[in-house]
Amino acid sequence: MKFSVTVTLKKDVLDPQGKVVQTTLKNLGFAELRSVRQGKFFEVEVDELDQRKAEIKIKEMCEKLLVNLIIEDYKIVKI
Amino acid sequence: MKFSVTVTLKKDVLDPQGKVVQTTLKNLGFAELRSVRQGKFFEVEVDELDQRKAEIKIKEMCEKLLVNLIIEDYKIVKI
Amino acid sequence: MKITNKIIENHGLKKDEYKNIQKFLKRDPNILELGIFSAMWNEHCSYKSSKVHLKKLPTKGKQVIQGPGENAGVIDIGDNDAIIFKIESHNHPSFIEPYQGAATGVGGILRDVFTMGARPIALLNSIHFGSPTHPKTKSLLNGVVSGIGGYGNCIGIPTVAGETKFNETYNENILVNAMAVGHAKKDKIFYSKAKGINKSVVYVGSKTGRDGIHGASMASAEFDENSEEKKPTVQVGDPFTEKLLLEACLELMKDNSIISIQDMGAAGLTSSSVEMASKGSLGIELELDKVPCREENMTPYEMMLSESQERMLIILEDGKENHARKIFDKWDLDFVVIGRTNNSKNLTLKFNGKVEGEIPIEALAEKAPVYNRKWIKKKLTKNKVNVKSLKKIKLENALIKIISSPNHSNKNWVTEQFDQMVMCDTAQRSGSDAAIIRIHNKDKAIAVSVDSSANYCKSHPISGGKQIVAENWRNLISVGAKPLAITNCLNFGNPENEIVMGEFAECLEGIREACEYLEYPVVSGNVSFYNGTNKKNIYPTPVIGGVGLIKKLTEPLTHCFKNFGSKIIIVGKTFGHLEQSCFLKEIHSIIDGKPPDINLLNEKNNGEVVLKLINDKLVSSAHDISSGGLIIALSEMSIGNKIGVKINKPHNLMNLTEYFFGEDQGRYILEINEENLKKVEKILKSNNTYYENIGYTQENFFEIDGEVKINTNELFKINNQWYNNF
Amino acid sequence: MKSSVIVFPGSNCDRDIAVALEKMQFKNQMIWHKETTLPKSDLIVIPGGFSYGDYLRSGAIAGKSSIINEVIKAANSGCLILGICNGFQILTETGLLKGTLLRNKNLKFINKDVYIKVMNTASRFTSKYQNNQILKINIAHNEGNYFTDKKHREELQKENLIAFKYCDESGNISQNSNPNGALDNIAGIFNLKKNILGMMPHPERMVDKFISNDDGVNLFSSLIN
Ligand SMILES: Nc1ncnc2c1ncn2[C@@H]1O[C@H](COP(=O)(O)OP(=O)(O)O)[C@@H](O)[C@H]1O
Ligand SMILES: [Mg+2]
Repeated sequence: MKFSVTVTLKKDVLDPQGKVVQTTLKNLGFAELRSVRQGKFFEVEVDELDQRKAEIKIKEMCEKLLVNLIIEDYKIVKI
Repeated sequence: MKFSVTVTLKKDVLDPQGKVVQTTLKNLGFAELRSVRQGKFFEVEVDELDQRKAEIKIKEMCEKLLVNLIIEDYKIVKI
Repeated sequence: MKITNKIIENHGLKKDEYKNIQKFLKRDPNILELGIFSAMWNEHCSYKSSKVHLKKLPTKGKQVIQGPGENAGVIDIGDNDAIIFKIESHNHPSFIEPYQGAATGVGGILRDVFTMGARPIALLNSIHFGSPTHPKTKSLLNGVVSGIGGYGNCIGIPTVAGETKFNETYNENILVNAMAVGHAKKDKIFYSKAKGINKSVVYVGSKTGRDGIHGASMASAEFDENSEEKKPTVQVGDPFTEKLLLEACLELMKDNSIISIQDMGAAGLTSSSVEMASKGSLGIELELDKVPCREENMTPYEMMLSESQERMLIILEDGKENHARKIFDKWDLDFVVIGRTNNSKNLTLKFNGKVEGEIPIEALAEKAPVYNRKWIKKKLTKNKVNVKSLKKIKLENALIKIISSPNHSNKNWVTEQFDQMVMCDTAQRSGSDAAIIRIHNKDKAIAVSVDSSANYCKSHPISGGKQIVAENWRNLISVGAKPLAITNCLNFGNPENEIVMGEFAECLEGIREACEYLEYPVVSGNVSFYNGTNKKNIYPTPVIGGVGLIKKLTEPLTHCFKNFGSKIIIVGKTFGHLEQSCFLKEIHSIIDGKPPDINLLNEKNNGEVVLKLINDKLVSSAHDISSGGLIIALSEMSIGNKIGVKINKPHNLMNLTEYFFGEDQGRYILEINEENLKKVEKILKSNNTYYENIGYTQENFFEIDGEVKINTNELFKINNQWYNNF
Repeated sequence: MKSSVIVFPGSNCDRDIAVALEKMQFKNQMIWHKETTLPKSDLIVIPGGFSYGDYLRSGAIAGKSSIINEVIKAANSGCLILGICNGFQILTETGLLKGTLLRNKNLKFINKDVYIKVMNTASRFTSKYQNNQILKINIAHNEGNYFTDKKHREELQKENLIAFKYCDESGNISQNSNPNGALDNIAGIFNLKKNILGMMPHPERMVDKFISNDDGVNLFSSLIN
């Protein structure tokens, strides 16, 4: 069973990377751009047939390793 | 209109980061883990009401800046 | 909002302190004012528990241009060159978020140095972790090291020296101290004292966000089970913006536009504006609507207390706004006039045209509370360890065990993550007693080193205090530099605890004595209290950062043996003091007894003679003897170039363990070419310096008469393996 | 010879390379990235550092700057271009050099002296070296793990476009002497016309015996001829 995990900076946390990407896109002429936030993406595959159980496992992986809970939020989606 | 862009390494490109994450998770006792691939995630918001047009713009952003086409693939999803 | 007792307590203010606030204001404060008082009156900003002791430190000397009290200390190295340096702690943030905590620690100390007009030329750090087997240690070490590197590498300033130590006492409270060293022209140094009224107060750098609100108060409180909740106050660093800020400030500093300048460090906009006004005996009025904000709907309270990084406050000469603005535009940084100086001697804060807060500057600065806290003298143990009663261990096995231990293993794993070479003036990188940085375009250089000895300070704070100054002094001497001045970072437990306060007072007494005797003044520093968890305080851990001068840099002197067949001599007398030694701790788990005595007279004499020998080019390599004693120092000298030694047993009847592992102070090992030996001995004798010929260098084997014989390749391997499993 | 060093926000080896160039008698100019034209020069250097903080991908943002178009024009008309470290990363982002630089295989920043072997002396950058000469040279990067596709890999071999490979002290090229995981131990490559060199190691750090050694000197003296 495959899941996508997206990890983004919490709202109040400085995102220097997103800021630079945003200005560069603007400079490249993308006037309609409103905002960019950058984060991490993981594609995680587990040997587990029960979706609920799998999700619990992945949540655990996030909290234990993949995500820095102090500055990041995350979202798990089945794919 | 908001879109998520996920950028992942192409299949034939070595993903040392993903590999390290994978072994670390295994070492942490996640036996059911089959694989992890790591990538980038962007949340892009544009001032454009026509979804098709917005998608074209975002595709352009990807090809011009966000993605290194030599080694990376990407996927755009409306959110 | 009504100010309740709960709110007062949450701001870390005591009842008496609150009463004083009411007295100064002649009314109740509002929440904004309360926040400002709490930020300025906490331990971190006010030095309320340490002030009375810090005053005793020697801070003067003909080499000193600026002692403590400014953003950093300044010393004179001749030819209109000045060195500006300081050390600072970032312990609590680094424990919560190791990468960002360490990174912003580096960023903060760099701003202290370039705000005075210096181009930073070197970074150092002192990092202390808990036991290597403690579950948190590995990730903390990883995070801290990559955070230090991440910031320094990106901004392009070499990280050249430091220390990495492990001890259970830091299990729940690691130490991350960062030191920055910069170079400026002596006649182009910038200070924080405001001058003149109706001058523009300018905000430059990054935008203000909600990060780190109350960071300074966090650094002034102990951790408890709830510290997890305090997490969102962690700041995130942006070394890229700091690089721009550095270049922009240095560009603006080329002419006479700046009256005064101050970085926004702990307590951000609050402490920077108050400090500038207080030093100049002026008032300052800020229009907070103008503060560049990163987030929507930020309140005056949040703006004044935010600890967003990479920001500065500047007071400009009349008519210089446009010129200055152009420079900051060029570097894509915010530049906003947010206020003016006046002669009200008040801090006045306006928001949407309304006065939201008004506080006499004096109440925030000079009149901040000062405590002469109770302290008790350390009871010293008289316990002597009887070596004969210890379980027997072969010298060779003890040596192997120590040089493969976490504290004595080679630190390449750490230092290879730091760019040590950028700027192309690093003549000696990490790995020796001190790093050497050439002054750009000149043939002189400075040497820098940081040192601490928490075990010594714990068991006998006065000796410990003396010892770290002396060891730091020795490390500079060992690379041929004349020690000039120090900065110090005083990491201690809870000052409200009388024992901790005693450790503090007595360590400082030791530091004072050594600095005075060695004419090695303190020019800057930082105090970090409340290191500990749930009433368990860390060992007292003062850290000394020293700077010395090499007038004419030729080949830098390293501690690695250079040739086969050289003579090896020890300068300084070996008594065999084992209590508090690395040997007893690592091999026998004994942490009893008092540390070795410091004889400052010998210390000074030995150091000065060694420096003379080095300057006369009579020495091929030099190394001070510190933790681990003679045998460990010798092995470190062997490992570098894989050159072995043949060492005699001592002539007298001293016990071998005591002789080789004793940690008597004031000693150096020198490698001397046969043909220089006579000259060297003559100089040592004419200076009444005790020395011993102990053997010579040889190929292939590290050898002590009948006791130890290890191949140098093997020795190298043993010393280099610990971090591989990390 | 005239040289220009392009300075991006976040470049930090710009002064270092300028010092080296001047020491080797180049007449050097620093060019701020917002300039729209380049002065006539024989050599353009893109220095090391962290342009734009290495955000997004190292070199990616600088690769989109306006001055880069001028560099591309100059390159196409045969001007010599040298990209060191972040400069190499920028050159791959612009497409002037093929391939890309991934994160070091140990996922850590690496700063140390390593050995590299000169693989081709038939270029304007390397003519003063001996074939197979071993240099001791400093590296300092997070992303130095060179990668390229199969086709280009074959081209690199066939056209002899590999300038330097990581090796050990005695010249062995193996995984043990590969600090960052680079494909085929590649430390530096030329473009097809060999007027562009991109390399991860820092030759400008090796021009002064008091600081390190002078193994980098011949790169600059090759150019000055
Ligand atoms: N965190 C660090 N950062 C930079 N250099 C370090 C660090 N830790 C250790 N080192 C370097 O490793 C060497 C050995 O450190 P240490 O044993 O503390 O030396 P000493 O006993 O001479 O003070 C020194 O050159 C020191 O600068
Ligand atoms: Mg030493």
